[in-house]
Amino acid sequence: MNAVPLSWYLILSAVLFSLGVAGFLVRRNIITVFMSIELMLNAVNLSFVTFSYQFKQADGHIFTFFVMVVAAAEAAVGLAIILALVRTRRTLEVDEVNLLKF
Amino acid sequence: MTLLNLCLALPVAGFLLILAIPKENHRAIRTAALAVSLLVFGLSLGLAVRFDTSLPAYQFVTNVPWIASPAIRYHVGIDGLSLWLVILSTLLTPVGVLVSWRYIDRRVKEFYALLILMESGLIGVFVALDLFLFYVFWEVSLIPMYFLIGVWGHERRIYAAVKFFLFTMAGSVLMLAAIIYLYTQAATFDYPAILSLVAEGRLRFSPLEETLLFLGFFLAFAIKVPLFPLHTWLPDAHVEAPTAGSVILASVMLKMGTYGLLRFSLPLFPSASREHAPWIAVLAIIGIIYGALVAMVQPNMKKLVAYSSVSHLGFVVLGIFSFTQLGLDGAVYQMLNHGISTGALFVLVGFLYERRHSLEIADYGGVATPAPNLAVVFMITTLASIGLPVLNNFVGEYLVLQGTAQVNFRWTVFAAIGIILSACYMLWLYQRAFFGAAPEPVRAHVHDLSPREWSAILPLVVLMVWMGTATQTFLPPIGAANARILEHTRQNVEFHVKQRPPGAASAEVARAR
Amino acid sequence: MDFITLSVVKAVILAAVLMTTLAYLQWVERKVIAHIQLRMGPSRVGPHGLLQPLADVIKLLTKEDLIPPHVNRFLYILAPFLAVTLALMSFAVVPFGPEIEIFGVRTPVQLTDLNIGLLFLLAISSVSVYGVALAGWASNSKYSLLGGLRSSAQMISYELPMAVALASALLLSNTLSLREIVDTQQGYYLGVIPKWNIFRLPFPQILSFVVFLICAFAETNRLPFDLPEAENELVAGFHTEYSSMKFAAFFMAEYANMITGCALATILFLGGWHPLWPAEWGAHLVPAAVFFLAGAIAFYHGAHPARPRDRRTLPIVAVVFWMLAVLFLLPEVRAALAPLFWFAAKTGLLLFCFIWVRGTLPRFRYDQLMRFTWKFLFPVAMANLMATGLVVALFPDVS
Amino acid sequence: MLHLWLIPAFPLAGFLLNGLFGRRAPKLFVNLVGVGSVALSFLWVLNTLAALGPLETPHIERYFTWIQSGELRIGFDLVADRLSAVMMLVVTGVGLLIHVYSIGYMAHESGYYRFFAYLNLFMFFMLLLVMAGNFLLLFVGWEGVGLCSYLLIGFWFLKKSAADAGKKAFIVNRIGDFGFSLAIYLIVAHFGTLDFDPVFAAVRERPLETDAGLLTLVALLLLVGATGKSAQVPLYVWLPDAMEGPTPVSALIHAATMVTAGVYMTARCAPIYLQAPIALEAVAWVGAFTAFFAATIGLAQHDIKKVFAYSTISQLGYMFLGAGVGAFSAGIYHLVTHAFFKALLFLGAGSVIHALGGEQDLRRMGGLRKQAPVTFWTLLCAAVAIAGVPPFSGFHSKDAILLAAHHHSPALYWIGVVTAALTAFYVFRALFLAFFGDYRGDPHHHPHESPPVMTVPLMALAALSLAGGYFGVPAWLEPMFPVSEPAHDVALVVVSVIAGLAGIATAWWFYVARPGLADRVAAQLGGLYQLVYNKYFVDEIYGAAVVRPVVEGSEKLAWRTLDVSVIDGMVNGLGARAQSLGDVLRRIQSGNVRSYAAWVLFGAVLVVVAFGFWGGWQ
Amino acid sequence: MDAILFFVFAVIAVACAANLVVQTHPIAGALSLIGVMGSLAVLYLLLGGEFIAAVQVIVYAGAIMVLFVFVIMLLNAGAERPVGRSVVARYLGVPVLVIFLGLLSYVIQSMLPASEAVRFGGFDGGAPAEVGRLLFTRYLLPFEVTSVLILVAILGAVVLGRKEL
Repeated sequence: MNAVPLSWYLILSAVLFSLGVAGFLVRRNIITVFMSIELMLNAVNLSFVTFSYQFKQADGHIFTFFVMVVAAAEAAVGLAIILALVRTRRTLEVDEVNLLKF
Repeated sequence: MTLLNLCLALPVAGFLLILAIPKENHRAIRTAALAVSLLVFGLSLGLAVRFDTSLPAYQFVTNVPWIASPAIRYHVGIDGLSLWLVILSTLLTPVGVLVSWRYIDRRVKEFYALLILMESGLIGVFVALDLFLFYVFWEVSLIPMYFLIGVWGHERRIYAAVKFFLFTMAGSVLMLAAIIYLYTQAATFDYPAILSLVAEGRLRFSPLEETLLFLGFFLAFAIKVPLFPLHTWLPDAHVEAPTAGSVILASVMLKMGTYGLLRFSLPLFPSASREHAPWIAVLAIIGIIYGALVAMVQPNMKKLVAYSSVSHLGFVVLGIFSFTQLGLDGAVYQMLNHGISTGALFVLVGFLYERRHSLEIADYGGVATPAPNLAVVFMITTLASIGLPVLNNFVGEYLVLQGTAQVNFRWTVFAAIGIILSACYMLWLYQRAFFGAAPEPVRAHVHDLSPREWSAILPLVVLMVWMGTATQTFLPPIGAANARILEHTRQNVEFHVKQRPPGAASAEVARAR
Repeated sequence: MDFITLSVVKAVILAAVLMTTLAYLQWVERKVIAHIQLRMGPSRVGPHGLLQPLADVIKLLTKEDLIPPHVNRFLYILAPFLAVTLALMSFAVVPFGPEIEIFGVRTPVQLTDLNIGLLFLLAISSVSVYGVALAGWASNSKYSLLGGLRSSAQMISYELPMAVALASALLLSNTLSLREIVDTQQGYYLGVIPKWNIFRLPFPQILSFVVFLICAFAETNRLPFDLPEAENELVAGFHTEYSSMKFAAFFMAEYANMITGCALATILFLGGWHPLWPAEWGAHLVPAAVFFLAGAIAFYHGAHPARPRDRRTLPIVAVVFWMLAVLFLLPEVRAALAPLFWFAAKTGLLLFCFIWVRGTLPRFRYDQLMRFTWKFLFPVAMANLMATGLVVALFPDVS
Repeated sequence: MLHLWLIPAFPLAGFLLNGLFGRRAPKLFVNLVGVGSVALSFLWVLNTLAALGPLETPHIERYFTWIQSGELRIGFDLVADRLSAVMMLVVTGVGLLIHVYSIGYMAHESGYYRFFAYLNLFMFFMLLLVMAGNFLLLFVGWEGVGLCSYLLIGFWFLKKSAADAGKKAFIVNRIGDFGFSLAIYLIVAHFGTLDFDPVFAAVRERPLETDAGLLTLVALLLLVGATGKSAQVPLYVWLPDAMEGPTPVSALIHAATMVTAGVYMTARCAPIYLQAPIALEAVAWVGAFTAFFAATIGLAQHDIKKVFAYSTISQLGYMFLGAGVGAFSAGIYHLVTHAFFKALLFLGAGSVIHALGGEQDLRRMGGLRKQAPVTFWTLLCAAVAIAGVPPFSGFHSKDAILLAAHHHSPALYWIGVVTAALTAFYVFRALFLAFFGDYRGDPHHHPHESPPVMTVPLMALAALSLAGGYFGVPAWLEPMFPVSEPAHDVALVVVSVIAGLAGIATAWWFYVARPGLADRVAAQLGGLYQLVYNKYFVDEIYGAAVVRPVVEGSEKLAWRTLDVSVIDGMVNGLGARAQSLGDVLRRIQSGNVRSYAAWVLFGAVLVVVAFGFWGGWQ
Repeated sequence: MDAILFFVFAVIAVACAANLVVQTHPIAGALSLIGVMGSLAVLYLLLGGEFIAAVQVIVYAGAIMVLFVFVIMLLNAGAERPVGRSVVARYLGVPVLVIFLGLLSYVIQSMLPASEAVRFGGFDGGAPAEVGRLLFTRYLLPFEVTSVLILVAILGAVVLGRKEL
């Protein structure tokens, strides 16, 4: 056995994604939550690249690239928001940031 | 670039121009808005000059693809029906600018920008010959008005603006649905193309389909008109809107509804139109009487005028659904008349508000003493509004009722009651506001018309007399256009008749004739 | 010899050479700085302090490995090794010379030739922030933390103009493989001006070279950008709390990074191992000449010793140099080693610049530092990139 | 082309000049323009009629198309035939006199220019009305005079009662116009045109409608219009209130010209009526009832102008009676003579009021015979004319009507006779109360005779009132209204004359010979007197039965209930329901992002599980 | 070799990801995530995505995660305080997750029953030149749009980062 089937990559991707979701649900630290999202994005990227391999087209890479760009933008803005949030609310707990909830 | 495209594009350019002016420079903004709107008005007069009544087709046509898929085209053109409505829009925009000159003192830039942008939307509605384009313009004109009311209105402006928006939206989404359905059937949004398909029988609807489509369009238009039970947004919107908003709303926007009925509902769905005409006419008549009755007891001037609009527009709808040349001509003429006279009323009420800062009739009284010119102009406008001969409304109302009488005399009887009532509420308003001794606040604050105000109102007054006496300036293009619309409704009905057993057909034809 | 064995052999050689170089680079630096400051520098341990690095290593190895309380132990230990590992990883892709045949094996003087070598280097350089940052954070000391923060911000900021400057050069070379980049710079204009990217038509990359160099200073936290370890503000910055071998690891990383940076500059802008002028003009004699000259100088100083023992040591050094010179006169050896010489010479020159600058320039203030990159370097690099791109697009055939 | 259009155009020009420039212009200018324009108009009428000669056929001038829609063309057509010729003469002639009179009467008013502008405008519309060549143009004039009436009644708009009266006049007229306009719609709907000649030609071709039919409906609707404009039962209520206007206005509009428009219109539409006997009968009975009814009210009024107002209503009733019994020419004849003597009565009353400084209450007058002799004598002329004393004008016209009425139905005749007696009584009652006995008014006020500018028109009108009976109007109108002339029954004439004289005598007995008797009689009559004195409470009944229900119904039912509560309530309720639904749904949308994520996850799990069970999408 | 690499880095990735979920301290999470990203980069290489692997390290590990670490350091974020979780979540969560993952794997596996084996070098379309060509031809507009997006993000971050919002 010196090669693994394509589907294993996809399964890995799914596992990583699920772990990301789990992290998103379980963690309360807003930064960790944010990182869980990044993990999900990464998992998706893996799927893209895998599909790209499957179809022998580079398009999946392009999409991964775009996802990265979006992630970068998201990180920049998101972390800026977190900074602003901590400045005003003095907490990183997502559950404590509930002013806009009913 | 036809003249018509110029009329459409110039306001947008003006909009951008105004956006480019620094917001502190109120004077420049106002001047720019006035200049642009006057320029557009001048151009639109060119439309009237170069319009050829004898030609049976749309004129100043531009027909280019806009969106490839779905096939949406930028197809615009005017006929006698749209011609005067376009000019009405372009006339009232400078008036709106003038009346807002001192009335609007905050967010001036945004106000004028929106006002000018709205002009484009309004013109667009009247000239669009592509259903989708029509819908786009329909919404484009809606949104600035929403802001005009919501931002520059009075105390309950948010409520009124939202109500206005929701009512109109509720109708227009149905229309959009109907338009899209039409597209799925006809594979085109192009109105003349669809019309010819319908006329040639290549596009056929089952009675249920046609009824639903008709109702989809009708509801959007009926809300905009507004027809009787759907009218309650109008008083609120008017009361809360700034003067220019009220003027445009009453004078032009309401016409979008009646225009739509005439342009789209009738020719596209002739059988359904005729089938539903009776209850629509009844609603229109209820609107006439009901609007007048309610107007009579309003303590607020703008509300009064708003309800009077409900009444007046009832005549228009009645005329449209009379399916007679006279009725249609009268309806269109009445649209213009209402635009002029009710627009003038709102302008004048705005003048009063600028002086006394109240819309309650009870706060006035004896205005004729300190402001005789204002009183005279108001009187003329009042008389026009109640349909005195020699002034404009009379002609429209007469033609509408005459057309109705040819179809159903009972309708005429009830509708004519509205004319009695119009005298009641308008004269009562006039008496309470202008006659009697002037109380102290009125004497202190109310002064006579300034040159700016004269320039805003005088054209309207002149038009009232002109349209009341020299109707042949306006009627021939309208008549020609209406004749074509009527022809369409007959063609279609006859086609449908052919598909049915002979017994039913003769009755149908008899009804159509 | 199969691929893996070859790689292992090459890696061992590289590691040995590199370690020595790193150790002696420090010695050179101390010496040069000392001379700039009119001192002697290390001179007690061995002749001219030549054994000083060895002594330092022994000292650092034998020092008590102190772990302060309240630190995050895992990260505290991880950080220096992360730093040094990453720094050394870079050398895996650096081509020191052309393909040579040695003991019957044809192989490039390079551990591996990735077709994305440059990207690899960039990736390593961008990840190398972590060492410093984590060290600063894990130490649980405010000086360290501030130093760590400063350094990560600084490194991220300077990475941008650096990458952009690299990209301009790439536009001319049109490949990401470092070896191929060097290959494209072969040849001479008019037979004399080398086709290095710094001189390359249609758009000589002098600006980006300067930008790259400045960024390299910042990336390695060297003066005048050594804010993270500004000793008069932060004691010693991110490595305040480190001692013994972990401390040494940071130093190794710093020097390794310096070398990487200089090597990269050489590869990208200075034509790698290609000689300064054509062989017809005697380029092949240059190494011998240089070593001969060095030997002569050493001999001269031996003859006129400043200290008594110089009389013994310097002639030995001179003899070594002369032997080297003779070695380079042998055609077979020269063919294999001349490119290495040129590469080392260029890199060494740049390294000297590093040291020179350290001895000359004062330190920036932190806000000046940031402003400099964002408001000056980055726009300049950007403009240069655009200009390059435009010119390359307009004159694709000129090169 | 005789330029008929100049006749209405002169007053219109006067209106525009005075209206636009009058405020700042000197009085002389206003006078010249105001009176001059009417004078020019009058002269042009004379000129035209002289040119037209006997007018065997109508002279029609078509100017421009006013409205053209489909087949229907409505032109600006003016017509001069025998009927309109009479009307033109009356309108411009009497109008001219009243204009002249107004110069004196209105001399001290602030809105002087406005008054003349309105009067000129009225002349324009009135002339348009009588010269119109089609129904719609007639309607234009019809509405226009209503407008002017409104403006002039409300001339003193600072007074609430004046403004109210103006409004009332307009609205009541509108109700009448409602009927008229419906008639127009019917005409067009069935005849396709509004020009008089084609319509009447078509009407004549239709069979006589013994049962109610189209023409009956048209005629009745026209009658509704006429009752509005000519103040007939049930729409007469505005006219007494209209006395709030300046007296010349009452004379010109509410006595001589405008209110007779209904009669004119009825006469104009005679072909229609003649085909619809039921409608004609209705006209007769409305006229007769109005004549009697208004006369009874006139008996008990104290305001001199109100007396004459009810008298006007009563006399208009006479004219309708005349028309209704088929004697259109008699009706028009009475219209003409009535214009003379009623204008005179009003102008005289105005003169009295002028003399007393604005006093209108008969109870505060008396003994003015000496202070204002010209007024007295001219008023006396008018009184004898209206009382039907031979050989003055009223006698001729009224007798013609009564004869025709008797010919038609004796009952109508007797009503007419009683009315004639009542008329004579109340007119002379007013005369006696004002001019005989002692002065009962403000002792500090000294009554004085009016200036010549007022008295000269009075004298002119007096002459006309006396001699008006010899103008031969019926003969002139003969070709238009061919009526079988009933035998000149002397007995009938004597009866009516005696009735008139009896009325005069009773008035003399009550108010000159035995002052105080009237009050005693009134007291004895009690309820009946109160009923008459309060005008049969008609205004109150209308108020309670029509106005209040409409206004309050509109306010409470239509607006507050239907509009605000039901429709808006439904709309707002819809909104509120949507909101409360949202309130419920919102609980799922807790705002907790991770709970959303959990839901998403849940959905995703479901999808995966579903795939697991059903094996994907192959 | 391919399989070994895959398993090594897949295990690292999963372990790091699990660590991210389990760790309460954000910096540990961040390092775990870096680990995941690094492993993924290697897997990308295996899948022929050279360019994307490098970018993965440069952008994700080198920029984004540095930003995270930076912020964590700046805020000196501490570990989460443990709160009473429901017993169900604590004891059922992991088994359910595992079962779900198993199911998921089964579904994927069953949907791609005969997927080809991944071999290093089996796909060479991920070279920078190829990716660049696509980016500047077929995906030019999205590419430009992302640049605008980045610009907007920069502005947003600058605005949000100001002292007083």
